[in-house]
Amino acid sequence: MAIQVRLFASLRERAGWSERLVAVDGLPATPRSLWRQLHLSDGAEAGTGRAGQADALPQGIRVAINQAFAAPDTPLVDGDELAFLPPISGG
Amino acid sequence: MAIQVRLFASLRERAGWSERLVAVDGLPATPRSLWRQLHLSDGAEAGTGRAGQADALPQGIRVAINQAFAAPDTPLVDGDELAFLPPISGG
Amino acid sequence: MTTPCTIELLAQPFEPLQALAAWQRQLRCGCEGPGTDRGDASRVEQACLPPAEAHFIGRVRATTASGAPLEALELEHYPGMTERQLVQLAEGCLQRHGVAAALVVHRVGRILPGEAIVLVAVAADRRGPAQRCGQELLEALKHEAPFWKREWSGGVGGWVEGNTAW
Amino acid sequence: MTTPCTIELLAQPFEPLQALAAWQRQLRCGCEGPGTDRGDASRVEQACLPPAEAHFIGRVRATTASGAPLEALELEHYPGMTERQLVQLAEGCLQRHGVAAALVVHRVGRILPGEAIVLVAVAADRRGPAQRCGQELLEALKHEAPFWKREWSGGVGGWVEGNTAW
Repeated sequence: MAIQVRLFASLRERAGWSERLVAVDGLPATPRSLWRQLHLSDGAEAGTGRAGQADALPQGIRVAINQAFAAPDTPLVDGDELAFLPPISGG
Repeated sequence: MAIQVRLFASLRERAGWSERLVAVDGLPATPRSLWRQLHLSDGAEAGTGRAGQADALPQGIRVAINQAFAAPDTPLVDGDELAFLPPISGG
Repeated sequence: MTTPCTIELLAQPFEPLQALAAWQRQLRCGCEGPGTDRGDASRVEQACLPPAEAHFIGRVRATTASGAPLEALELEHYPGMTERQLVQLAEGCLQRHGVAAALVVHRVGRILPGEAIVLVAVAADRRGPAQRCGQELLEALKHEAPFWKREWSGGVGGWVEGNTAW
Repeated sequence: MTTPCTIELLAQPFEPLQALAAWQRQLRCGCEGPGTDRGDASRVEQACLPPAEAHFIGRVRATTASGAPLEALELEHYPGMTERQLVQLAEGCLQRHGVAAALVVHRVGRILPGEAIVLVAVAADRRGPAQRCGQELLEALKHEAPFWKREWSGGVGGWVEGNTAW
């Protein structure tokens, strides 16, 4: 199945891309598994030094599926738009 | 000594006057004693039926001396402007 | 420099957004130093408005407290003391919350349903103090500034004792 | 009838008092019934504005969080989700507080010091719900609507993580 992945703000800049169509083979795919698969922790300052935590979804990062907040372990389905959101600072 | 007494809103209407220069003989004069002297409880619905309370300054009434809130037992001096204020309803 | 507290008692209807615009112009004026560059003036003025502004507008309801159609509200005050109290309440509130400026506009006399009766505005460096000071100042003037409301309905006037709950 | 929640994301500077005036016109329009008497129209419109209105305006500071001079703020958002979230937050807030109408105007893109970045307005039957709903909605959008601020200072941009304290 194919998932449209979007990154914003500091996450987008760190990864060097903002939007990507990702093909997923193994099931079940979740935001957490895609974060690992895409190595989105690479370049992050925190957590990279500790074994086993290098690819964990960091605490401050929130997930949206089809433009609504969702839990990191929500099963994804084909065609979903998945976004990883760094800490919000509006208003 | 002479005290300028002012009444507002429902108090003014009940008494039938808004401003009066009152000569005070006995000392010490206070807002409480002037309230009695001027029979300002006359016509009030509450408290009039009970002996000894007929001339007491009712709870909701506030006192201003020279346009600043003051306690009902503040000694008055010649030339003071004394006002009795019914419950406030602004804004 | 502008005074941090602006108090206005008005016997005529006023438009709250126009009063706010005039107040903002006044706040901006206080910031213009002699060294202001001509070409950059509008930007300097803009930057001088504090980062947080909280407003409240109160308007006269169409009905009395008991639900009858309201013809008009009559607002009595104590000329001199009312202004003095409003200044004291505003200055105390500003100091307690560390706020930059406050505006209070209050109607007196006869006021029709839908007309604005009170406007409170506070400008501050942060949103919390602006909002808290605005609320506190509104409650303070409702309970501590000598104003008395009379509701006119069916040709009969009745004094309002006390305020509606927050 | 007008929608109770009005949400606007703007890529250009806006004047908060003009936005409030437009919103008030919209609120008044919702009240004009077909039976409105021509001669009495202006008074009917006036009476239709709710008795209590609370506003908040936030403007861009002249300095960064660390105190350096700010050149500009850059505001990124998630087109589609941000609007959707703002509508949900506003509608939830309106229902919880039993409030008549709400307006949220929020800038996106590049914003200069002194420019308005956010406007929240609430119209209600009473002052308490208007003020409480306005505060709650402002906090909600600061923490629950996908916006990200980047401060530009000395030609360098730094992402702001989290909000200032209330």
